[in-house]
Amino acid sequence: MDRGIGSGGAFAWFFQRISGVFLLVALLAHFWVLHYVSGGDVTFQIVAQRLATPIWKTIDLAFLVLAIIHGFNGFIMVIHDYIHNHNLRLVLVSFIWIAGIVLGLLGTITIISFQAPAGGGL
Amino acid sequence: MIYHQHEVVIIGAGLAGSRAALEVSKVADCAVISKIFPSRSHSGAAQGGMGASLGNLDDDNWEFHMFDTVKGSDYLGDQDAAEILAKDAPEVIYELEHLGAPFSRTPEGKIAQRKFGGHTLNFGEKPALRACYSADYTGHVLLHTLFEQCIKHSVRFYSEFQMVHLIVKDNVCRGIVAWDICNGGLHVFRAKAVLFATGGYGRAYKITTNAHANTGDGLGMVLNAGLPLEDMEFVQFHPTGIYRNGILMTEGARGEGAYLLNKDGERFMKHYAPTLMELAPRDMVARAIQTEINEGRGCQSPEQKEQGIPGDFVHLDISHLGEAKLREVLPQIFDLARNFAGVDVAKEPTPIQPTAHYSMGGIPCTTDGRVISDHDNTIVRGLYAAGECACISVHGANRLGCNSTLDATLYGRRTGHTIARDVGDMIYEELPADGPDEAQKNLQWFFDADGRENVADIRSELQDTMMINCGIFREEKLLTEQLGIIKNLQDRFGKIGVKDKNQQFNTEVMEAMELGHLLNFSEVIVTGAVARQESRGAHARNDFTDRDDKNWLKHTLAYRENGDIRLDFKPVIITRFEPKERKY
Amino acid sequence: MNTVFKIYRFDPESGRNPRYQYFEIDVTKGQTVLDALIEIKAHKDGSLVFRRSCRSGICGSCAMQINGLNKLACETQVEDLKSKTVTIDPLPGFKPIKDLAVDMEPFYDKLRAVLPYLINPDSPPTDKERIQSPEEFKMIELATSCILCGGCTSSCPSFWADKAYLGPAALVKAYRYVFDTRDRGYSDRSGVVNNKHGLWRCHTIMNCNDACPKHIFPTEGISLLKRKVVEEKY
Amino acid sequence: MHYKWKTGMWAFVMHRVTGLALTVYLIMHINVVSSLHDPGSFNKTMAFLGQPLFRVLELGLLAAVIYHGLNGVRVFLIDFCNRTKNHAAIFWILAATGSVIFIVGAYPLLHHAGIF
Repeated sequence: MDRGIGSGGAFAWFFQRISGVFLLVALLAHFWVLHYVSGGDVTFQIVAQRLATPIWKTIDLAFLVLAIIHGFNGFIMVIHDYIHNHNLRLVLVSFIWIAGIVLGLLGTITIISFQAPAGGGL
Repeated sequence: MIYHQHEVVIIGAGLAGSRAALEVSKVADCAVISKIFPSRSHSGAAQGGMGASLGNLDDDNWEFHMFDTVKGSDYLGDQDAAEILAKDAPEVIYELEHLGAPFSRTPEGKIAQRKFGGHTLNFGEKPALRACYSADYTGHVLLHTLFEQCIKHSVRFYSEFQMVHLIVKDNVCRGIVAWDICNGGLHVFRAKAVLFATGGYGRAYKITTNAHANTGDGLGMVLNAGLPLEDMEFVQFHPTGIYRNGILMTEGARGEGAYLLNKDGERFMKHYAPTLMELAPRDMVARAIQTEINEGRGCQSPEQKEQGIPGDFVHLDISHLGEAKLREVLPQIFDLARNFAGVDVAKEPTPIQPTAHYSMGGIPCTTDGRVISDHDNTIVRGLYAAGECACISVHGANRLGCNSTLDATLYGRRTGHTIARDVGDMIYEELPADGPDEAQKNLQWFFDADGRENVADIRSELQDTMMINCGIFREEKLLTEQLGIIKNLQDRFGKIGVKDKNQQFNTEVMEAMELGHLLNFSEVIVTGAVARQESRGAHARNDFTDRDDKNWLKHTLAYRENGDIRLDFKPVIITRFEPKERKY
Repeated sequence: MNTVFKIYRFDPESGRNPRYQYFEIDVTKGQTVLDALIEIKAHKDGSLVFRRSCRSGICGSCAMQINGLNKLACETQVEDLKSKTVTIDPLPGFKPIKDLAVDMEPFYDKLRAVLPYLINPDSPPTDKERIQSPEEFKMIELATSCILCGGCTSSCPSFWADKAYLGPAALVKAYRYVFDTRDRGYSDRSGVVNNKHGLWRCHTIMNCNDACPKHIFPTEGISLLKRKVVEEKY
Repeated sequence: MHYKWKTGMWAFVMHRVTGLALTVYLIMHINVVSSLHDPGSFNKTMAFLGQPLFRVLELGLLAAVIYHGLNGVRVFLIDFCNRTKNHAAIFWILAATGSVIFIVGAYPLLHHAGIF
């Protein structure tokens, strides 16, 4: 029987729970800010105002990165559950890793490179 | 036919078999054959405890234990065997603990001990705290601990192999033939030594605590091999089986303080055993319950009340201990009463009746576990026995509660030692040419059986009649009648039909085979009971109500010869305690 | 009360597999599913195969699927099922051998994999027990009542998806020894349980807890083991 | 293979399904947000997504987020607070809580969309 030692899932499991708690809190804040404080429609101006402050930038960045890892980690768990062909699993997991990294970079660049237009927007 | 060769073959994987296997596997190539998975063995159903004079909670010592065992046996037990049992018990318990067996603990972290029937301090003064336990799962945890140790030591198991034939020639055992239940086909196991640890035969009775697997196959096969069985007339009835299905309610319940009540709510045991009350030995309590029922003081179910029929059970009341305590010390009892009697033991009493439980008799053997073939203790070379199927005889005419798990483990270990010592000097004896063929022919007979008789019907008729005619109270007329019934059933057995002709997993053939053994040794039980004209321990005769040491302080040996039972006798070994009147 | 038993039949030596066969029997009060099966075997069809032994819920032979849930046949009263047709299947997820009997070998292999015995290199005290407090015993007491019936593992969707998954029964056994204060074998077992076919396939789906006839709640033990692994690692 | 579905099984399967759906949403979300570098196109996209159809889809998103988050709380309680025995009760308590949150969250969502 395949009992590959060391190929555990302890970190993935633990990360999923800890990041889950953070995401839950962050999500509530995200929703609150987006839909209550802003009063409805999401416009560039509102988002821009928020992203202009470094604290929000950091929070949003952490939120984004953790959400991506949490989601893609979940994907990998599903693959481990159902895909038992070693090669196929390798392909799928690699694909997910690459997709996750690309997506993370895209999001990170968006947030970090964001410069609020002079004068606080339009 | 597939041939195997193992130095030692052990039949049965209960406490005795697996404990012996652990011992033997240290020095020899050893295989364990079991008709069910090892962890399914019926040792696991033992609930209350395992006796040993650890003295963790009182001033106990092994002499008290030995005395109780001998007195409990109604002085029929061989005292050299009882001495070994009591002396070695603490060592065996500690060894189990060191192997990882989980025991309930005292506040200081030692093994907890509880009261059990017939176990006393100071030669009968007051109840002793002697039974080491793990809640009410004692047998279960011990069985699993030993099974797991066998896994650790890579013991070879042949699970779901039904033994069909014992090859003994010229008083030398040469091997066995077993049937692979799962795949079909016979396997011949050639061995230097064969150990029988096949357990009991409660299935000869309708109301029994025993598993469906406990059909005493080992005893049947020993009889077929021309060897004797000892003291088979002594059948223990456990006082507290759940009404109608006989499922065990541990004696540990009474050890923890349960009451037995008749229909008037009276603790009737005060009339039978004023000192020990509910904690008297099993034969006495079972007789007391049966007497209450027979004399019209049994409890009635609502239907019985309505129809004016006298009740046929009594109540076991443990509700005064409170739910929290009960869940802690007797969790399994909770589930059993709920699932099988619809009773919440924390609130109401459980209806109980005596139930066939244990076989004091069995394959005669020495205290080293060597099987003997006659009253001169002639040894059958290469054949050993331990556990309930063996009669060493520690338990004599009546076994005390919590001595059976001890007997099985202790004598399993001891016999294992013996085999380990012997096996180096032994050789693989020649297999007789006709041995395996005979087994094949016998098995084929079942596959070819095309008669009109139904196996299940014969079996239930045997169980019903054994219950009535050879139960707790016995008398000549009923016993002789029962002999006739068994003869008739044996004839009918010759005309059975088996519909399933498949090779794989043919449990219909298996059940038919088991029935053959049931019928054979039931005849031995009844024959012994007719002959023994006295009342001793579990054998209570209405026509001979007293113990008769002058004529009957001796073991019976029964042989099956040309289809009939021949009885022989063997003296009891008395070392320390002279027979006295037995009062509690 | 007449009850129909719809029973899964599988015969390796004949072609029509698998199929359901219907038996109608008169069930009396107090009769269990096992009693009914025995009655069917005795008087309706002797070739019906099922495992049974103690019939009091301690040997673990007669675990099977009854009306869609894994149970012990011996401790299930027909009356309590409250259905006119009782459907009986073998334990799901295991290979059927014949009728209701399934191949339990892979199940035992997993038990063996977790090293189900006390590991302690220190020699025990002579003529004495190792000391263990009642509270320490309580930690493992429930887990030691496991009867290896296989009901939990067979009810686990993670096991259905990954047949190499250790499953609740083996993990409960691992828990029983890892949390036994007398045991020193954690490092020997951690590789087996902290494994992609080990603890992390448990997604707290809870089928095992409902299936366990001994009310062991395997999930709780598995969660404690997961935390133990994380604590030891980080 | 068939097995009766009980609370734990539903909870698990729905957790998986919502989790996968949320991950897919996250991918699209990041794509949308990455248009922030061009204010014009961002506002155009947001206006497009402001249509009632998307508002209704957002309801589904809200439900998924609430379910996945709250069941995550349940999983956390099971794993770290030994709440295995109460898992079904916790499920139903959280289901009630989730429903309230959903109504509270859905109202402004629909209100702004002009549905009420």
